[in-house]
Amino acid sequence: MRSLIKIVSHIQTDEAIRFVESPESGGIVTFIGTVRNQTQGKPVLKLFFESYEPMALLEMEKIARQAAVQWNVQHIAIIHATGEKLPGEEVVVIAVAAPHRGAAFAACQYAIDTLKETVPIWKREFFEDGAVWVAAHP
Amino acid sequence: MRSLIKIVSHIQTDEAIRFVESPESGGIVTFIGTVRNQTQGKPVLKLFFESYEPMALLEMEKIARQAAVQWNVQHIAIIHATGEKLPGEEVVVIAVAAPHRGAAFAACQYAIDTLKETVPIWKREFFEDGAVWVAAHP
Amino acid sequence: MKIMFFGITKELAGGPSLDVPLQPATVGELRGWLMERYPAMKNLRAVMIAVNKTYAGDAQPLAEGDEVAVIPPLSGG
Amino acid sequence: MKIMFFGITKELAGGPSLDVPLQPATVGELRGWLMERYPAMKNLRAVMIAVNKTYAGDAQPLAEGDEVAVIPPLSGG
Repeated sequence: MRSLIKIVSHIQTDEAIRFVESPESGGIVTFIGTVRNQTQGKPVLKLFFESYEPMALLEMEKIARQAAVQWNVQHIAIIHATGEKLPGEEVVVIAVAAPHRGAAFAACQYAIDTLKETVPIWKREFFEDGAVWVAAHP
Repeated sequence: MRSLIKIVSHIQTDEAIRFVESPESGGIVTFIGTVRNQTQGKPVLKLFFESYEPMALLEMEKIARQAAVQWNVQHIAIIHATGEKLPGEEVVVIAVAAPHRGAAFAACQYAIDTLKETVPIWKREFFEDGAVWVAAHP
Repeated sequence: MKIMFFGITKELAGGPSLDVPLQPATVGELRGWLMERYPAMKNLRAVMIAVNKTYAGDAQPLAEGDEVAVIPPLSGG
Repeated sequence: MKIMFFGITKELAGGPSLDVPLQPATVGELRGWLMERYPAMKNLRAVMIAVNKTYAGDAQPLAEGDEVAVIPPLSGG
């Protein structure tokens, strides 16, 4: 298995796809997360992402290893952006190549679901009337 | 909903992703099918894809409409290649944008599963010792 | 009535299209005529018939001017 | 012992890191000290502690030189 795990200031979707493509695998599933222009109807001006980078990279590597073991994933790329992001900009891309497409779908969904639960990255949402750290409070 | 439905001689993955991206949607799931370099251990030299194009486009549009109705898909692109394709080359790309990522995963998997079952496209596999129309015989 | 062939059926029929001498009344009748004329088509996993770009059951009537296509097992994607 | 803060805890602590005057014996002891010093952290949905870049339970012992981070609720992706 090849894996590409990165935290960057600007996402290149294509880099993730090219990394996992190979003549040995027949199917690639990707998830791309972008900044939405509203949250529950309230316009979002921008987001700011902060990470605890060395730990975030380790947790992303754990996700890649688990995907390889559980779904026989051949190659996986997990790239997350940090810093300021405007609506429409890409925040995260995950690309998974596997011999069977069902496995590629399952592994890609596992990867994004788990990333949101375990990878130390935080998002601050900026509105016209202020800003909040997302999900911080109950 | 915007939909992009095409049969082309050369796939541009990026075109499908850019088409479905928008500040209104937060998640994009894509499936990319590429030519494998072997089938059950036998080296594949190349593939040839043929379509009944006007009907194939109609069936692809049905898939897009069903995805919109069933999973609230915002935008969808379904692009299939025809003609000669070498190992590693892209054959099909499906990109789906939806408000919730679970829906985007489900709709994208539905789209590729259904494409394989209903869209009139045929694949001929070329080996060193001959060629076969895939799945033609029991 | 003219019918179109694709994929392996194009090879078995020796070309992309054919003028059927009689006008079959239904899809089933056309299917019977095809299987008699091209017995090798019986060995295929399945053969569907599309009428005016839509899959059609054997009971469907055929009219002159219908766009009829012979659809061997699919393998796109 | 030095601890790092991220996200909203960085704001509540008034900076990215802090020297804890006493050496807490366990993660739980550190947590208690933090909640006393920064009561607003009690209002967060959850606060996890990572030791040497791994999530740690309250029972885990702490040693001098450990890399300790305060992890407020995650919101990546």
